[in-house]
Amino acid sequence: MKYGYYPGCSLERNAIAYHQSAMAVAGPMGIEFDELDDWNCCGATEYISIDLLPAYALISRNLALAAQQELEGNGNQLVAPCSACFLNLKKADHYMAESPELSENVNSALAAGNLHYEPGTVSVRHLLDIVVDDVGFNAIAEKVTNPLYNLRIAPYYGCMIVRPGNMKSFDDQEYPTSLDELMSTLGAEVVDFPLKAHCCGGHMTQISESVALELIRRLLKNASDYDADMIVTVCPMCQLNLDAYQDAVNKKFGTNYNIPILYFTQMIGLAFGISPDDLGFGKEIVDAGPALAKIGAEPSPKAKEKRPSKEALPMPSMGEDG
Amino acid sequence: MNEQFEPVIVGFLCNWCSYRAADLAGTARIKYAPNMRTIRVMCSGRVDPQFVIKALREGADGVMIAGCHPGECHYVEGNIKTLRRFLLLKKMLKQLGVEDERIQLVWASASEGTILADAVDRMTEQVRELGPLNWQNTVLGGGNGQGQPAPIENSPVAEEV
Amino acid sequence: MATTIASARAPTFFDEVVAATPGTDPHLELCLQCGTCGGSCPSGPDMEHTPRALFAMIDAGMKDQVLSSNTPWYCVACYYCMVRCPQEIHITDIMYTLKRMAIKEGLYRESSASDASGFSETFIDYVENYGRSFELGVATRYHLRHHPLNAVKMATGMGFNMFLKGRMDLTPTRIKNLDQLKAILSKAKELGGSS
Amino acid sequence: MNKEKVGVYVCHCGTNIAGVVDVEDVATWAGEQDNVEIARDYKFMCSSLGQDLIEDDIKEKGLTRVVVAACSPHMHEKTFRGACERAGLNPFLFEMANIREHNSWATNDKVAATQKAKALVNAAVERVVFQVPLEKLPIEINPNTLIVGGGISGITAALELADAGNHVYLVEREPSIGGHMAQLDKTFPTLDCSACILTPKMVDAGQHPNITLLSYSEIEEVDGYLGNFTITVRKKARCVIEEDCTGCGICEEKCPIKVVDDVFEAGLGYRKVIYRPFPQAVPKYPVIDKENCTYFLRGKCKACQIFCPTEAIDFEQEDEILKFQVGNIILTTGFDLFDARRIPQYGYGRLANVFTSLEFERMVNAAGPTGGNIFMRDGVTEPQSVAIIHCVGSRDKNYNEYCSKVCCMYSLKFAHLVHERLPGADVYNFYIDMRTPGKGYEEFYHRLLEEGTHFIRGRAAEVTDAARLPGEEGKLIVQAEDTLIGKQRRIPVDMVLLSAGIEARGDSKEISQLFRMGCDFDGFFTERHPKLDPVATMTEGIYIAGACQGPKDIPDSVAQAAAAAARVAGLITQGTVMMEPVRASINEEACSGCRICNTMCPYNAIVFHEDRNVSEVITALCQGCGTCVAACPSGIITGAHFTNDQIVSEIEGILWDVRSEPELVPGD
Repeated sequence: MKYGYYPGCSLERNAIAYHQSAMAVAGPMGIEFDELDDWNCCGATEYISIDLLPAYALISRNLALAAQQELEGNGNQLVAPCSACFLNLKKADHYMAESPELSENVNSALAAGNLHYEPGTVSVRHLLDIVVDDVGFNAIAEKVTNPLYNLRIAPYYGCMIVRPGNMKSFDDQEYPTSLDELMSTLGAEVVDFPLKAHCCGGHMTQISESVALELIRRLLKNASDYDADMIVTVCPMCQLNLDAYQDAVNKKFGTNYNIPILYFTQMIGLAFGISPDDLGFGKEIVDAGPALAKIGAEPSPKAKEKRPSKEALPMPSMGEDG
Repeated sequence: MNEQFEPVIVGFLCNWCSYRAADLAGTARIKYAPNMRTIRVMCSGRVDPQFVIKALREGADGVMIAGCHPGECHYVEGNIKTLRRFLLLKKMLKQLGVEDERIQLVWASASEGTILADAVDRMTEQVRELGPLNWQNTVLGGGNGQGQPAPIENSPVAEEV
Repeated sequence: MATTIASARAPTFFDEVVAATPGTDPHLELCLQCGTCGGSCPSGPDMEHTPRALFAMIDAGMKDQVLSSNTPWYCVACYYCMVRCPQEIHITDIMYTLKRMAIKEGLYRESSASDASGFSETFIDYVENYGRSFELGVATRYHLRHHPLNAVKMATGMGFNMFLKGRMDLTPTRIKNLDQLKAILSKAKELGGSS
Repeated sequence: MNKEKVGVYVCHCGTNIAGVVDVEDVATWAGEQDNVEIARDYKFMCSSLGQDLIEDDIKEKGLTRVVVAACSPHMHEKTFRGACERAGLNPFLFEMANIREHNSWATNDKVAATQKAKALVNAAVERVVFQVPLEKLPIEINPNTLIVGGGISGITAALELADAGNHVYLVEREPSIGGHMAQLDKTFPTLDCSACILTPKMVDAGQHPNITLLSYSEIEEVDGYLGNFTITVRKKARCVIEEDCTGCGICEEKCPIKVVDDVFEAGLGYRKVIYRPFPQAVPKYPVIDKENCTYFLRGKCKACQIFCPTEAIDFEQEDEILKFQVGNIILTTGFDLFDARRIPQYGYGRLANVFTSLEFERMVNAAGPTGGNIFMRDGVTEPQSVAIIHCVGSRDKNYNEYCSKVCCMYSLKFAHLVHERLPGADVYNFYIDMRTPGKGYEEFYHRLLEEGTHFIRGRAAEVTDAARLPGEEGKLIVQAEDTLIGKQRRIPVDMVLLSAGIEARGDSKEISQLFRMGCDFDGFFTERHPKLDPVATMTEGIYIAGACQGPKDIPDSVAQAAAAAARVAGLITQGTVMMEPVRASINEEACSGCRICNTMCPYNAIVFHEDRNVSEVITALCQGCGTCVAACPSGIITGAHFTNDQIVSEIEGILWDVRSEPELVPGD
């Protein structure tokens, strides 16, 4: 499977581990990435706050390039590992398709660079989406040589990968489960993490640190309340906030959280038996070493369903329809 | 009224939904283009393609067929039959040089007076844009070979559904 | 003719907000004032007005109060409100619109998040001059400009760690065809982007 | 064509028409048209004087046709047909031109309106000369009635009809009648015990000599039309011989298998595999749930059979197919509760102590799984604080846009029951708007205010167990904006109740197709008129009552059910009804036997005679839509009162002012 690849600014430096691990696991999963030539920043959540049209033009340059460079075989599918980039690209395409006026303006701007973009030409997808939907759990299970037994993982999706509501999403927008399933496919114990799709604080770390630190604290607290050994993320911004600011949280709230924050691609690589160095381990600020040491050769004995007392009322069935 | 062209539109309204919608539009004193002249049929399914052609050749500039929403037909699915027929009829008339806008199918329930009124306004404007139909030249004159009225004789449209 | 008289009257603040929001109709007029947005918002407790309250104010034409509120700046774009809104209002998009308007009207300076836009602006400088960006460089420069003390904190604390881990650059890479990007952006601005 | 004598009457309707249309001009103009004997305009044609005008002209001038240009035929067609009839003219030789609703009320353009009025009048004149005398069709009404659904609506309608001496077939899908009301504990706002007021009615229905109760049965087929429907019912095998069963309940006692009861106990309790949904079930006979019965799964056990004192257990029993005739049908199929699992942020199914309204009804019910105690999911702990969330799945475009109407009131009832059974417990109601229209309803709300319920005006955003602050540990936290103070609040509670909305039955679309009647986008059955006829449907002889027509509480359902019964009783006493003779008929001589019309007819009213190779319309089944008429390639199907001649001449007439040179029109 061949895809266009849009790393996004973060993956060049701060999230280099994400980039490395994504590249490392691509091969084994039968994925081929074609990095978009001369891509530019998506504007994150900032550009759109200042100026609408330039913001959309900025994003659309990438879409236009992707459509132009249509690397044969990638079926004009552009993969973004960063949730913010993913949302920006997807949303620009969506809104241009919805509003001919917007599309027209954006295109007359692009024309200044001899570019043009026809909404709908490029289908923008998140890295997690192609891993779970195109590669699939079975194919991944087959490749697992070093299952992540005994490791309690809190899967963390953040916001922008499954929202907003006015666009089709590849997973539930309130309570996604694809990453959960992926992690248990790798042999890990998955924590049913209530805040899995809540906010990491985004850029609030810059605008109002106190607000941001509270949001980060909630996630760390909840994860440790559920005795997670680590939090696994799908977005550089989430990783950065939870990892780099964990120290600040501890200082501010007098806590002593020590939860490593890793990328899902790093975990896949680990389970595939790829050397940690090739997966960017060690780049995380909260050392993942101790947690990884917990990985056992045997799956931890299933804490067997303690049968409810005979007084207990039955729980609602969560059938398919649920 | 100024000198602009006032199209004449014949409207076939089904007795249960759209005719009552038109009644409601009146009762609610919604003002809309006086260009549509209504003919009541029990069901939009009663509208024989011949009626549409008849109206056009008799001097109407456009024809509107209005019925209950799909699934709400008083006669279960008459309107679905209408829809199928309508699409074929439209295709055929196009070959004869009659523009799409001149024959329109509208769903309006008994409570949707505004929807019907808006539809009439919209259609009136569209047909006014197109100008008079003038069947004689457009069809009999300007027909394009396959466009001879011959096939119309016993509404093949109906046969095909 | 069955037309509404809305088109007749001069555009209100409400109309401006709707018009400046991209995509299809954001459905702002449908707000039930149910508070699902304010209840869902992660930074809701720190907002001067909940989104719901802000919408009522927009409808009431309280332009200055709305545009000088810190609410849009505290939006973290998590989109929970947008997913849960029973009326399918494009809330997050409207927050972006309000930021743009606040900047245009210079009213954001009134708000307690007065320097929030500063971050966005610093960010944009990078994007416009390099074609790429990176949170940390932006952060440092932004802090140097707005709260020097934080900058020091960053340089020594968290920022320093990042640097050690090789996760922090001082300048981003520059794209090859920067001129093309610049041309596109200036054209976009010229096209009255600022709305 | 021999000349007809048409009388044209143009109504002023005060200024309603005359204010916009130049009625005098129209009348004079009409007088000059072909076939028109006399044309008049008059202030109010519908007045007795106006009608006299018509009657006199018919008698004195020997009019053979009458046209009235006035309001909509739906308004006064009947009136004027009456006038014609009184003067000895067949009412179907009358035609109406709608120059009010469709003209004078729809525009201010006097010129255009007058022109249009002439067109409409002319159309009517040219049409009416082609109209022919018709006789209304008498239809015999079979005195038996089918009622589908044995909830409170169905029971009410059945008893109303049966007490009036009519026979009723009451068909219920579940093993017992009673419906949702049987599951409730108290009813708002009077707090009557639901069972106490319902069970007597259930017993009456079960024992009534005029009611054939078919429980555990489903409708398979519906054929026919008003007055004479043929119904096919599948009576599912109970595996219990009703004649022999005494309802002693020993089988239930001895059955070793227990399963969760998702129907009557709403999943909160268990039932045996051979069971009666509840002790007061009507009929009293149990049923065996084959999916879970050890005998049916593994061929052994038979405990019930072994212990049954009257040998009433019959594992070999098979479904029965019953056929019977009825004249009318009342649908009272009720509602489904909104599935709260569809809203993940409320945590139902994931967070143990989140309950749905129906679960709570069972919980507070003395006969329910907790014997009426309010317990958390562990079945022993009493909650110290309870949150009640309104509008779950209602007033939300993501689920159902409509208001479910009953939730505010039952949420208040829940709050009251918590106060009553757990004095000292805190109760929080999260609402968008408090909707309490109804006798004694607002007063009930005030009573709850007195009882100290905390009302928070704000739709709950989420329910979570993710604690942020010490006070939240181990609790469920309901997060919402308190819109009255404009601040976000997090309320830690022990138990959350979701006031789920009312939805149409999952299979209501199939049901509406089965009975050939309308059903709206939400799946609720469509009434004939939203204001003036909320009990009839667009299909003659089929009526609706209760929540299957839209969200409704008990009093409304009962009232509607009684109304439907009264409508049916009316038809039964009439014995026969006269139907519009608007029907299709096939000229067999000309029929080519192509059979296109057979597939066209939505009522299967057209039969094909292989022997003669022709199709025939069964007049009694035909509803007169005319689809077949339009479809007939050789144009030999006649739609009475809407014949090709009539419509074609109407088209010509309506285009009088723009007609090009008349030419032969193919096909007519």
